[in-house]
Amino acid sequence: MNDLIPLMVIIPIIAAILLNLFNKNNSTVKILSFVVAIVLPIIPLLANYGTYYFGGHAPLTDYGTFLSLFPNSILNTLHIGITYSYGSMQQILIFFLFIIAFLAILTTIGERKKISGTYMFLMFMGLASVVAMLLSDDIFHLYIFFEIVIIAQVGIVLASNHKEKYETAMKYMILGSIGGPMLLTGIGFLLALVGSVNITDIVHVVKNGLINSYSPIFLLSFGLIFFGWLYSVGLPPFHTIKSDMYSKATPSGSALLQTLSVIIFISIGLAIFRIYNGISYVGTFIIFFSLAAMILSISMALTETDFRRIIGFLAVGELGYLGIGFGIGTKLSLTAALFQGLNEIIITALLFIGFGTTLYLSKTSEINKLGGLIENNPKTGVMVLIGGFALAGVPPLNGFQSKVMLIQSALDKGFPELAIIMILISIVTFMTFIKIFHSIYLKPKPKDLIIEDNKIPKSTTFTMGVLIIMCIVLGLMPSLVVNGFNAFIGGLI
Amino acid sequence: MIEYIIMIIGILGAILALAQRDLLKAAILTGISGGCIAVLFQILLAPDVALTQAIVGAAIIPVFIALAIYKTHGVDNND
Amino acid sequence: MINTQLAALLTSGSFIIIGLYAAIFLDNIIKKIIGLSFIEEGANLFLITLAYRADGIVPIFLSGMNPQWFAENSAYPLPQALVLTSIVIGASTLAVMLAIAMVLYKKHGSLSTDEILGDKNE
Amino acid sequence: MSDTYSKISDSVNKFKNKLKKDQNTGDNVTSAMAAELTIISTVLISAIMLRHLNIILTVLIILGLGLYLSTNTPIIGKIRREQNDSLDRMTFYVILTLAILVTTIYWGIIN
Repeated sequence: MNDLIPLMVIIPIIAAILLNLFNKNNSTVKILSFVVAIVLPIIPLLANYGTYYFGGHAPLTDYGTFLSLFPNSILNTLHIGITYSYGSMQQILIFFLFIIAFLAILTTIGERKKISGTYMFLMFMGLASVVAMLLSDDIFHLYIFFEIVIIAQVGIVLASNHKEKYETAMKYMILGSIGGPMLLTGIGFLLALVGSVNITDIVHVVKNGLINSYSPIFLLSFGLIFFGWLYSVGLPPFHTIKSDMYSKATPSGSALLQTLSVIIFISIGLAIFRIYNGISYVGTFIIFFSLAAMILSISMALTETDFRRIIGFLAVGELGYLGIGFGIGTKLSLTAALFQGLNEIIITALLFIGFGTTLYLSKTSEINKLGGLIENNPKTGVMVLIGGFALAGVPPLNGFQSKVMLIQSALDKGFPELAIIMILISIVTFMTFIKIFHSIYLKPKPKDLIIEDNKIPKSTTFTMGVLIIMCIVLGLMPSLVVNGFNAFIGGLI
Repeated sequence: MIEYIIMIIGILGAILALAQRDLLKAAILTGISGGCIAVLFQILLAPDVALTQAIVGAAIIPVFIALAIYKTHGVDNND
Repeated sequence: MINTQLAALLTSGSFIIIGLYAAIFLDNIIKKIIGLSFIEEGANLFLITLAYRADGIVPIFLSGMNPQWFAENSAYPLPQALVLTSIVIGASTLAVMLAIAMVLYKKHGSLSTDEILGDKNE
Repeated sequence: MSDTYSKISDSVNKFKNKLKKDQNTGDNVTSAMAAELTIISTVLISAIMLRHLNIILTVLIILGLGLYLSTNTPIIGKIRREQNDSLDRMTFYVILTLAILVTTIYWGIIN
């Protein structure tokens, strides 16, 4: 039934507000967040596809009388209210997003005795706004939730116990206050030209050539919306601040942060692709910035010494793969990009939580001071190793499937250079991962390193187990997910 | 004619707000330029937005900034 | 004389430029935040100037009006509804930034960006 | 042949003394050189993609890039310094990208 669709956004928001109310007593916060986190993944499976019109404002075609005023103009398909469109792509991504959020909340509950209600509030608010961005078919809706996610991400970073978290949060907000209004001005220019905020209407107007798609205002709106997208996602020049944010949050917090960024990448990226793929050089801009993201972040990751910063840079570099998929713009490359986005969410969450266990034991994240952790927790060591293989694209796991599809689509489109660079960068990613893995687990233990003997909480090992099972299942049977993406993209192009 | 004066006051208020040494004056000038924008919204045929901007831009934002300055009682000495 | 809409566009452009100038060159963190709030206000003003219609009427649909006449000379209500939320967003972002700035002041004892956000390991 | 050998060895030495300040274990230098090689190779390969615009331009750019990258070898030091976490450097690059984005789009319309 269609009215389950908005529930996916309303339930996390209600849960967030309640959690904020019961901030003080610990047990209600734990129970409430646990129950809501379990219930959430079930909703996308039950809701069936279709669109949901808020306030009952169906498109004008359903109103017979009004049409007599404006016969056969574009107005007859005009969407008045906010519409949520729920297709197969949204179902898959939201289902996996809710599972990752459940696992992140489970790890937070497991690791900390005292859970603050506001931290859970921020996690649920970030989750709800990201789901709303994916569902909504309204470009101003994207801007509002873009701003809410900025504040939620800053809150999640501030909830960790890192020393320099305030400086990073401040820099992120300052750059956000430059990126956000530029996105709003871009939307303003688009609104001035088209007059409607609903993306399907804009695409309808642009496709039918009602506006000259090479007019300065239309192109300027592309430039500004593209700039806002660069900020929200962490492509250069924002990759340093974005990876800094990942490195300052708690391990489960940064696992959720990078999931938010990937989903924002997909929702705004699809909006840009649908509206602007008539212009010839949109693909070149996207490919240029994602290549820069891959090259710069891999070179920074290689020469860092704090492993949380290294995985932060790897996560930002992985977004380059998605960018290339969007930049090429064929049906196969878009499906491959969505599949790569889904895999990246799972793998990077596994790596953040996996390496977070070393932080839990040894309280330091400098790889030069660490070593020899393999003998007191071999299980997590092996799980993190499998995560690294998935990141690099080793065959049985899911990273391999999506990277092969991306390389295939690059070759089909006639860009062999992109295929070579993708292979080269994934080899160097594997080398970076092995460097961190060796210096944390395999290197002989330095004398001054004291490792607390408390065991890693069972919930963390359970989370990593579930993530690895997802990697393997998606690796062996990619068609589970790829057919859904294919059907969605088919409707788009 | 009146709208051009309002616009000039708004822009001058913004420039002066950033050039002030004493930050409290900067907060007040931000309020003035926020209020000018509220009147400008009314001239641009958007009465409800003018109301919100008057409350937020001319009252809430200066109070926030003044509170922050009071808490940090900083004077901008090197600018 | 230039008409109201063009003048309002110029004011919103100058607000954005003043804000960008402050975000780049000013060293005091409170002034940087004030500059950033000017950028937000400039973007809102830009949206409202798009909705303006020279010598039109305020977009309130009274019962007796004929919809055809109303649609032809009322200002466009959609951006005005959007700006309502975006003013509040600007204020809340400013509030969060000021809160972080206060904590940074308590930690570093100074308001200048070089000392607070400066790069230690360089 | 020997001058290329001496060029490689002094670039390795340059790495060594450049990385002198922080703890200079073996893998710091190797990972810095790995990063160096990745940058040079990926930048040159992505420069070939300009062949869709026109061929002569790509040849010139690749020669220029190759020359530039091979002469001042430890480019990784410059790249890391360009991307440290200080706010002014970040805002500079942000405003630079915004300006380039808007101008290239406007330049695209005019001609």
